[in-house]
Amino acid sequence: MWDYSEKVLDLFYHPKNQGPMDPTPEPGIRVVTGDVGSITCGDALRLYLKVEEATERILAASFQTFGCTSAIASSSALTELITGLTLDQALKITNRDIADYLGGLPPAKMHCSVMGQEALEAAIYRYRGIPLPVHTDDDSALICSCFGISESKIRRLVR
Amino acid sequence: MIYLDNNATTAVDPLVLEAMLPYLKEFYGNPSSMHSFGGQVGKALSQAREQVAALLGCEPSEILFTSCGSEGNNTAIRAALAAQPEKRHIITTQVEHASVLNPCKHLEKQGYHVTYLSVDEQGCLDLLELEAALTGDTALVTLMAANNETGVLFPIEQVGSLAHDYGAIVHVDAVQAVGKIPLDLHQLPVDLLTLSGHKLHAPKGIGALYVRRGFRFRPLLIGGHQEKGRRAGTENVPGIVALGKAAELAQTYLGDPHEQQLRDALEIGLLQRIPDTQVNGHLLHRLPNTTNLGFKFVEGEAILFWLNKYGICASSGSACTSGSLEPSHVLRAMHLPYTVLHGSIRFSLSRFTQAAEVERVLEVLPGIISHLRAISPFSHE
Amino acid sequence: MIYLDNNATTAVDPLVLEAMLPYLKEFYGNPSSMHSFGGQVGKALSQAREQVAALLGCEPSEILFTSCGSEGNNTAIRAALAAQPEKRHIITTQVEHASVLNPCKHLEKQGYHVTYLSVDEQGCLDLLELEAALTGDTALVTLMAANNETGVLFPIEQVGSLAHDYGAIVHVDAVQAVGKIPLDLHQLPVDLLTLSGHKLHAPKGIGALYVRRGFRFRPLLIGGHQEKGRRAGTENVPGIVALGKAAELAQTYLGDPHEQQLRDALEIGLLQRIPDTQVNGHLLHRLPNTTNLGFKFVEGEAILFWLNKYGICASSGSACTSGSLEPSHVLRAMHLPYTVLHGSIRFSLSRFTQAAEVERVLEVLPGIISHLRAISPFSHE
Ligand SMILES: Cc1ncc(COP(=O)(O)O)c(C=O)c1O
Ligand SMILES: Cc1ncc(COP(=O)(O)O)c(C=O)c1O
Ligand code: FES
Ligand code: FES
Repeated sequence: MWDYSEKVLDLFYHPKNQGPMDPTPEPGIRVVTGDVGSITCGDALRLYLKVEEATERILAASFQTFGCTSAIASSSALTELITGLTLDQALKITNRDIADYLGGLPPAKMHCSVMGQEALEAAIYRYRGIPLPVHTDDDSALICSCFGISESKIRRLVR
Repeated sequence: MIYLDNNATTAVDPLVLEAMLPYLKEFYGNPSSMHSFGGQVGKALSQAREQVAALLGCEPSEILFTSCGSEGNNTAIRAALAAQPEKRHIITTQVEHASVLNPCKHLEKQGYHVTYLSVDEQGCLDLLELEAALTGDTALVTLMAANNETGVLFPIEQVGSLAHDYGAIVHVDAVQAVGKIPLDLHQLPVDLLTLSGHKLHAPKGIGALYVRRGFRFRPLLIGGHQEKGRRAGTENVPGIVALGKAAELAQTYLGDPHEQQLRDALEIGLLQRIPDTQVNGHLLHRLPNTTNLGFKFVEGEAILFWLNKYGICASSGSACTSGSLEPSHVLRAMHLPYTVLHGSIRFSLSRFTQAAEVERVLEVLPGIISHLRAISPFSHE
Repeated sequence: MIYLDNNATTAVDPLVLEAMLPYLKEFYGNPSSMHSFGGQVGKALSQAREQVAALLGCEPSEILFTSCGSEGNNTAIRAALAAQPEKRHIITTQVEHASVLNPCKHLEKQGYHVTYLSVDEQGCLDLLELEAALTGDTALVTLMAANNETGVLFPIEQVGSLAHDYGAIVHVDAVQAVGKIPLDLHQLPVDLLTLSGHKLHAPKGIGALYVRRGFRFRPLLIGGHQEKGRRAGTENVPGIVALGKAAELAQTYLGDPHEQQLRDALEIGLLQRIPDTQVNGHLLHRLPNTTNLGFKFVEGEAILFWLNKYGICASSGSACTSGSLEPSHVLRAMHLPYTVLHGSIRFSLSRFTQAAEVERVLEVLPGIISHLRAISPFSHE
């Protein structure tokens, strides 16, 4: 049994900001999504950001996650962490910050918080129209032990 | 607490505890000792050996006691290879327990050639594939009687006969089968068979290995003369007495429809209440106590944590790989779709499971799955 | 019943039983499982590991649990050889337990060269002989901390230092020493150390192996991830909890002079009352609970049967070789005269031994010996 912190369990059982975001356009506001992972590797996260165009401030964030306890808690934690930040500020959030916010994660579960950081990056890059940086296989091996080299390829194909 | 994880381990039956307690208290003698205090303990061992033999339909002298199923499997594999040292081929399946698969992988490094038989989407073997793999060089066919994750049964009798035709030794990992389905070693073409006490309401730390009479056995643990020189180490007397009693009790419960009725009620109830759900494993060739259900679009650990909140114990994958992050090798071998692979949960019942417990799962699980699906990015696609 | 056979096995301390019972009853979860019912069992294992580590003066992570001393010894010997596979020489002694000697004999058949160090008439090692035997090819020095038959202690610290000077791995069979004399693995130059629960008032079926941090360990039992991959098999939770408690208790009794006082009273009392009697083994370098006495001109089994008639349990030779008719290999290695060899009896005490029990032996044994001598053809020569 994983030794999860109270905060992880709390956000897992009572996630904040769960579910898709209403895409109806509002003036001066854009909704973007960032996707990482796939059902193949057992975890995936879709992050929704509601951004005020004038200030590049994140007015709201929500998530949908397919994954384990810590993946769900990390996603929820991420949405709490970034709400109110500008995109530049949000880009500085790392998976460490997410893990710290959660009161720590078991070492074998650290990669579940990386997904949050990646999805955030993906959403912001999409907002700015920048192509997503390609993660090398070395990176993904570091990121998650269940993403073997071949699986990270599958993952990109599926994506 | 609602315990539906009996394939991981079982509660010690109170009658088993009662039988073993005197050997944790006043009868602590060493059965090898030269005094009647030790001697009376030796008699308890003989009785336990008879009880286990009776459950398996073999001779007491064909039973040796081990410390667990993993020791039994490791020992059996080594003994089989030592008995036919010139042969270099092993046949097993892709869905064995780690205590068979890992020794096999290890042996590959030592120059053995290992065939891992595939299974179909229902977890069943193809006997033609087995027959094609068998050669005169096959030292050992080792396979499980029942799968720990899906409960799927392998056709031991046919496999054993085929293997014997080619002169191979047959080892069966019956850790999940013993006590749940009848086994008759008088009839079965099996040379070695493993069981583990804690899967049949004996405590952890005791197991047994059946070694067919006349088999040229080579021990794994060498030292003193215990177990007729087949397993060194002072005997775990309380554990052995407990295993004997557990075997006796298991025999009286064999054929009792209780477990299967509840399992079926659970399975059908969940299938009815939760859409996009499937049973993993063959519906008929299966242990009566096990159901493995795939809930699409959600992840197993998340389901388990929710169940845990309601005091319900179940499992995803086998207990000893759940520390790792990989989806179950058993379900992968069955080529289940990814949507199912990560969201499969095993419920395993015992004779102590009650109807009200099954009811409770039927009450809470639908809500858990729909909650998790609501936050999953896939279920809406 | 007067139990003076504690080197064969010991009674489970009632406090140990009390500590383990919940794990034979309500806390039956599998520590590998993904529910808090299993998780809480995992915490009990951690505590037990700390308790055992505290007794030995090592880190909890350096302890792995086994099923008995024999498994520990077998595992340690294999692991040591696997860590230095190019070396082909083993050093041990002539007086080791069968679970060390038999693996060594077995390895000789596999091309290893084994030196069996001799002992003198007091059962002591000659360090010069050890030094002469050590070479750069010596993979392993395996020896016992305390002899099970005589209680004689080997100088582990000096042996370990010498062996390390030559790059050999040091394994100590401390099955008889742990709990009876202090051991501090922070200080001792030892890589692997075996203990067995049932010798220190834990039940049969549980043991532990110390593996020095950083040692490249190779497991004997392979399979699941239990014990960090160092010993496959569902953990014997009640046994482990019991061993932890037993270790904790042993620590509180270490240094208590009770056992040694009674042992000395027994030994001196018998020497005074029975002529032609000698102590086998060094008088000082010895476990505090053991005395091995040679009664000339009579035969050990006959003495034991008489003692048994009076409800007194003792032993001749070690428990697991006493089924054989050979005189003890330990006493033979000490080159004891034949008159003594066959008539030697081991009394081994515990913290539960009472003065009145010793008194009773002093009362009945002189009569037994003189009766047997009266019918012996040798005593009149
Ligand atoms: C010195 C020594 N080593 C090893 C053992 C083996 O221990 P076990 O019987 O627990 O396997 C014993 C006791 O039988 C012993 O006295
Ligand atoms: C099929 C199968 N074989 C072997 C084992 C190993 O048994 P043990 O945990 O007693 O070593 C298990 C259970 O863990 C099992 O389910
Ligand atoms: S998302 Fe947590 S294990 Fe992969
Ligand atoms: S006289 Fe009986 S064993 Fe030798």
